[in-house]
Amino acid sequence: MPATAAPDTGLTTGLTFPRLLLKHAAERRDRPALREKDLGIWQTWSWGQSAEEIRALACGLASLGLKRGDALAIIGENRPRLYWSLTAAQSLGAIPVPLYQDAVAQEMVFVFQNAEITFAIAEDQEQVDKLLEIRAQFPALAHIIYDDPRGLRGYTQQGLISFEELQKRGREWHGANPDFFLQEIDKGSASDIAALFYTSGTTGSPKGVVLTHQAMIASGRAYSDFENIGADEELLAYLPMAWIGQNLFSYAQSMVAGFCVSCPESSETVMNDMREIGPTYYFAPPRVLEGLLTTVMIRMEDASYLKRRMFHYFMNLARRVGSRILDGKSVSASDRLLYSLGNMAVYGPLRNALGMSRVKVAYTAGEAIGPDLFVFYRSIGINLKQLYGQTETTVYVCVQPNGAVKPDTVGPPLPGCEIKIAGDGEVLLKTPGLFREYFKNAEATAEAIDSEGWFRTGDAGFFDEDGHLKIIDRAKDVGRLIDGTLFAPKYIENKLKFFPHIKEAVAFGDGRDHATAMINIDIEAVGDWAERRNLGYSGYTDLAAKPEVYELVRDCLEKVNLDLAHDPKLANSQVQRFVILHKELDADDGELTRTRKVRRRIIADKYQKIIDALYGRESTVQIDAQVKFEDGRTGIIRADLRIMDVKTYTPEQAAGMHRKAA
Amino acid sequence: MGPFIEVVLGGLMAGVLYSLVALGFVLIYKASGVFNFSQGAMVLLAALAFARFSEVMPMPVAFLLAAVLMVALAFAVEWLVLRRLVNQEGIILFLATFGITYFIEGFGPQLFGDSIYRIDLGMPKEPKIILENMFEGGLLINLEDLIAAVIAGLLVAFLALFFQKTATGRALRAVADDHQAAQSVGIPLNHIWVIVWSVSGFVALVAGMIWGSKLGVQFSLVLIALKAIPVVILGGFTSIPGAIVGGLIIGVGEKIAEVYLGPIIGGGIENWFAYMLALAFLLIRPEGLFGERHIDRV
Amino acid sequence: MFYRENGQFKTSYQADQALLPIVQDRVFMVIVLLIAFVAIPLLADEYFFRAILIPFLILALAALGLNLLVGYCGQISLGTGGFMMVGAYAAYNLALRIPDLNMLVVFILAGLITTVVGMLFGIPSLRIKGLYLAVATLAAQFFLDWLFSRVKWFTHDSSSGSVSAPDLVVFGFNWNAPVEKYLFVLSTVVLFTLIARNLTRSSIGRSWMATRDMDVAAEIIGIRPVYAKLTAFAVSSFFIGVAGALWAFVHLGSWEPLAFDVNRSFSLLFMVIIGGLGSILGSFLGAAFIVILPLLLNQLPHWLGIPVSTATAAHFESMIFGALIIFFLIVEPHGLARLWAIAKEKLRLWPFPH
Amino acid sequence: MIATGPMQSHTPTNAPVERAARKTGEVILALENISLAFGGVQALSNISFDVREHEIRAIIGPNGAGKSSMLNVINGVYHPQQGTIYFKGEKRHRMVPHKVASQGVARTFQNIALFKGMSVLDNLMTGRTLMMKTGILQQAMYWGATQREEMAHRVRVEEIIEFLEIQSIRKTPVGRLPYGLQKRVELGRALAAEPTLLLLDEPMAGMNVEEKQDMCRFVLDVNEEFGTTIVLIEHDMGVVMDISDRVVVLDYGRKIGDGVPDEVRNNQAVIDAYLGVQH
Repeated sequence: MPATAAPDTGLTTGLTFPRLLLKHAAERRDRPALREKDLGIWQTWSWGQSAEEIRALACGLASLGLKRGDALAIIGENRPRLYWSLTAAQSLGAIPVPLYQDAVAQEMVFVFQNAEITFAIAEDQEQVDKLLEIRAQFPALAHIIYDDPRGLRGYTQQGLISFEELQKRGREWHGANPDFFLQEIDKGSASDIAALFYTSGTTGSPKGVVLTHQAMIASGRAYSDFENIGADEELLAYLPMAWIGQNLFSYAQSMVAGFCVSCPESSETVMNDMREIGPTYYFAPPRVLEGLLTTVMIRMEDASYLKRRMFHYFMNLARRVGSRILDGKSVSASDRLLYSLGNMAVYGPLRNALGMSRVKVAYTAGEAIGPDLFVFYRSIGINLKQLYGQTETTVYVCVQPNGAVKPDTVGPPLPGCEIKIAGDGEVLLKTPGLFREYFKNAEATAEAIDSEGWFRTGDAGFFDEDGHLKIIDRAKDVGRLIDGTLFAPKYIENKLKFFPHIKEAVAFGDGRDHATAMINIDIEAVGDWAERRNLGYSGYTDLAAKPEVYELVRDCLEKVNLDLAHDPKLANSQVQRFVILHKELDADDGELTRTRKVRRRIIADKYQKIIDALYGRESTVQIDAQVKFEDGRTGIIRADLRIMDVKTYTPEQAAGMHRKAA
Repeated sequence: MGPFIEVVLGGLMAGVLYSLVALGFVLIYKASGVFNFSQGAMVLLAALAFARFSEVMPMPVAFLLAAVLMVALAFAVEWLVLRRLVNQEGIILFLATFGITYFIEGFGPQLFGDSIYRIDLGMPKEPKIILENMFEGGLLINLEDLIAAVIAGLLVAFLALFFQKTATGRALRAVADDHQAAQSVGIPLNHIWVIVWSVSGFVALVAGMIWGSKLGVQFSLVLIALKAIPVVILGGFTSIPGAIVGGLIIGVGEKIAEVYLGPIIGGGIENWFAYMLALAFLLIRPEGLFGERHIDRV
Repeated sequence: MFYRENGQFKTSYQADQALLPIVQDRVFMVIVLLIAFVAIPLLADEYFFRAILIPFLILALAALGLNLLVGYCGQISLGTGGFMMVGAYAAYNLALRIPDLNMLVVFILAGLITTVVGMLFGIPSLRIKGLYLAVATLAAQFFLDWLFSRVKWFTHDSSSGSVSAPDLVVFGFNWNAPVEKYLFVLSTVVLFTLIARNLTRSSIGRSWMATRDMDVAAEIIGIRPVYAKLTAFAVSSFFIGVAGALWAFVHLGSWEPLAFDVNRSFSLLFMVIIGGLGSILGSFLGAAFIVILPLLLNQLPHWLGIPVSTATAAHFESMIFGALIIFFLIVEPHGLARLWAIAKEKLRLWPFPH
Repeated sequence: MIATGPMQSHTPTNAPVERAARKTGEVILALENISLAFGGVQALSNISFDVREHEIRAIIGPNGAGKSSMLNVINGVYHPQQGTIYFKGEKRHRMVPHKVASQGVARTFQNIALFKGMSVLDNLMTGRTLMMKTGILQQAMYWGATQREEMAHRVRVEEIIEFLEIQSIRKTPVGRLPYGLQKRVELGRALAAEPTLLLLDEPMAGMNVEEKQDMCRFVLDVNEEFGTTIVLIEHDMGVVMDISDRVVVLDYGRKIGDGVPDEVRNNQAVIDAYLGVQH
């Protein structure tokens, strides 16, 4: 993949966040920079006011002794004061370290030790209590600054100071040293550390990702340029600022583009605040989008019959033509007319209820998103797109361009980002947003960035025919069939799990000549389905063995196969045989992790007999399985499990089907 | 002294009739918490029915038929109005009885005609002089009024007994004290309502006959309700003795004022005097003469 | 359905507590005002002004006044007709006895005189509550009925008992034509509606509502019951007095006390209840309902082509009116305004049911 | 969306302020030999106790012991036939409730007495009626003085809304709120009056454990943040012993115990009358 010309990365101009602040304070002094719903209304700070507040804060911190290179922890919800703290620390050349507000003290001790944090800015009593607990183990934490004084009246600990008091001292300091603030900003360089983001690795201690001003600004600028984001956007910051996704959009990009960021009143009022603000620029991980959709559907259930009919009629129409209209593709005049009718009756009100009436661009990322979910938002006219990136790349990797959005890819690389696929399928990339290193962890840094400067994402993927990157699995989980075809079990399993009737799926195929799957049905969804068909059943095992249910699941698998057939690289890993397991995979039986991730190896051992049958010729397999009952006793279930063949498709067939469907 | 006693006696006799109408209010209010503004319209309907029936059939039959009509009305009210407004606030029920009033005011005349009809109960019309030996010139008494007063008095006494002594009467009182409690001991509220509206309709019939024979059956009978309201206020909404005593006080007070105060300030004061009298009482005793006092609880 | 509230966020309390905080509502209100001030004067005919619009507006004003008392402060009044009468006769006597007094001043003074009378009859409310109070106000009604028909001074010794209002000359202009009268009344009503809205969203309105909802608790948090109740009587009477003066001067022209009898009181109470207690909009909806319904019922046999005698028509009108009142109370005891509020809520939540 | 829990329910892990160490000041309210009867029923007989500035004073006792009557006497709803009340050092004469309110006494009620037809915000705003000065004509005009006054008080009310963590319901009509939140709103209405003495009549009655914990936290925070003196009636003995400085025990209208929680806990008369009776 050839890299397009890298945009201005900031290195040449020496742009830092404090300098951007000064620029905005000069250019759009009275335009809003930050809002927070507080005391019932949206309290607003202009860029000019923000700059003043930040200066007072920076000077205050300096008066306490915060110096270039010191680390300052920031912990709390999205609050203007915490955003100012980022810039204030950066102005002094100190390193802000945003932390997750829901982490417990014990988890954070390592971070404090690793980054040698001596200053902390906390939102409220809850966070202060945690910091005091941390200080018991890490006494170097000398200064704790708190925003909300409630409950802290009686705290007499050393080094505890309120935000107001700190700013007051800062203003005095500024009065005494009027040039100090600007001089400090002048000392900064684009290659300085802008912030440290700690990623919780699945194993071992968290790693501090060092992001420079240059990297963060480059990423912010890349998105602004790509989406034509200017100073007039509205954004609601409702995810943790310690998470790069939120920080990039609500801090870095706001600083680059100069738009206003709003902070919700409390975590319970986010939906309401979202409706009020009506952001034009929006970011949500799939689980949030899924939650919203579920709420929509549940609320619709209670509507009158006619309303539900109307809703479903227009939602079907939207599914058919909505995305096409959004992408500017051709749609018949009558459909267009109907869609505009639906827009008035359903889509418009729905967008309003979701707070997305004004959304120009909405992003989702972080995990695979179900195509139905994704298409739902697009079909009602919300320009939802996927992007791809990591903390280490400041999310500066791939994003779907307007008009060419596909539910199962993450889009082509952003201008300036260079991607190559390693031999084993791993995605490697170079990007202006790349981190400098893991803080004080050269070993890990060397593992992540190879000698030629390629960053190893750990994800496996490939480019489709349109040059869009498709992420299929973690690289270490990807296997190969005997013929060498890529076999990405998680990719197949996710596709299966997007069907409401399938709760869990385990795909096999590494080192085999074809792929097979073991399915858990969703007892509620399928039970509901069965009841509506007057299909009696006594329990999970009974229902799972019904021929009708097998048919139902086979339909799902065939759809997945058709999908796989579209990709020449994956076409051979279509599932050829499957079994519906007689019991639900259970964390109590060690088959799943506590976070409901499939433990592939244990399952493979435990159900060896079934797997053998999947790769054999028989259409049934008899099994004895030990199960734990709810009361703790164990028992043996003996059952004949049916194994069913699934239709597979050639790429040509798939293409043909695709045309017909379109 | 004699003229004054005449005035008082006249007032007392008028007062008994007020009491009779007021009784209708109290019965319904006690048992269903409804301030029944349509009591006057019920008097009109009953009187109209009796007057027109008695033109074509013997009087006892006409009386019976009219009574049946009032019971039918009670059923209709219960079925169409009360049971659909259970648990609503008093003001809403009060207004609903306005609806009933308007309905009856259209329905009665439409069914029975809207001229003035006579009711002749065969009562002597001529005045009579009594107690000649006690007062100089004796006391001039209207016999018709006296008979009417006696009938009304008997009815009041009968109702009082009914409420004190019979099971149904006790049930009615239970409902008045606490709707939920009454329901929980198994008294069907709907039946109670029908009974109480029927009794009230019966009272209206008697009142309508008496007033009708005095004044003729005509639309203005409806206004009797407005006369009875201050009586109820004075006596307390929930008190049968209150209705009786209140009626007598108002009757006497009104007569005295009419005779002695009226000429001074221009006459025609009977329309408001009763109200002012009731209001004056209220300011002293906000819950009426016999009403239950309530303590503000917080 | 038509509401798109995204982006309508408030950065100040002024905006948050504006009369109509939602843009779509503001647009709707502008349309309504345009229709009232521009379209109707251009389109409506004389009958429409005289028989429907002017009575509707004046009665809506009186109902609004009554609603402040009954709906907001919880004090029932059956003396509204009497208070309108005070306004009417006060205006008559002021205009008659002080010839060059500006008509606007006449109306305002008439309102103030009614205020004094209303407060006087409101004094019992400090002692008595609910239906008992209703009866006290009924006393006012009957007393005032008597006062204005028997005391000749008020009617300037008019032999027939009927009096006539002078021409409506304001700012040197004789508001004589129906459309002019309409505009005069409309402007007055709009102004008073605004005043009512302002009062009900200020501390006085909250004091009224607190007294209505839980009088003991209201007093314990520091609301003086005397002040709350008497101001409610005062403001309500002022509105009603002005409405009475308008009813006499603009709508009737010449009148006798019968025009303001107890039936007027009752019908105003209906307007308030059917329209919706504690709702400014409800006063208008209730007034429209009570004004238009008899006209419709009157016309109904004619439209249906059924020949009926006047008496029968009157009887049926009464029956249908009574039945409709009951029907409305059963269907929506909180009045038309509640139906409106529900509809609005539904539109805001559309397509969701809740 | 209606929130039933607080935004962040957490207990300070190392709260440095110990309850016992709370500083209480001069006597702010003293009741001497109070007797109150309704008709022939003696509700309170010869009761004396005092409340010190900044303390949390609990009144406990079985049902019908006269606890609520006691509050009603303090409030001016009931007027005792005998006895004297001193408030802030001055002997109080027969006084109507709104007068008492104007001296800085606010309260909540055993059975929620919110204004059902109004929103949470408006309910809280009524708490500030005493401090609102604009006249009726100004209010009719609204714009200008009245608006400025409304805005100024709105800020204070919003601070209480934030304090009680009820932001998400500020515009909801109180009638639609669940019981526990209504209780909280009622506390808010009392706080809006910025009282020096706050009377709480069973603030935790009918609540689940979690709601009780929240309410306890609010009561303690009010006491600590605003320095408000609190008189509290409560049935939950655990709560009373935890949060109050001193406890008065009533039984059948008589005072049978008075002292710090530990004294009361060990008082035989109290144990017999109250703790022996399980509710």
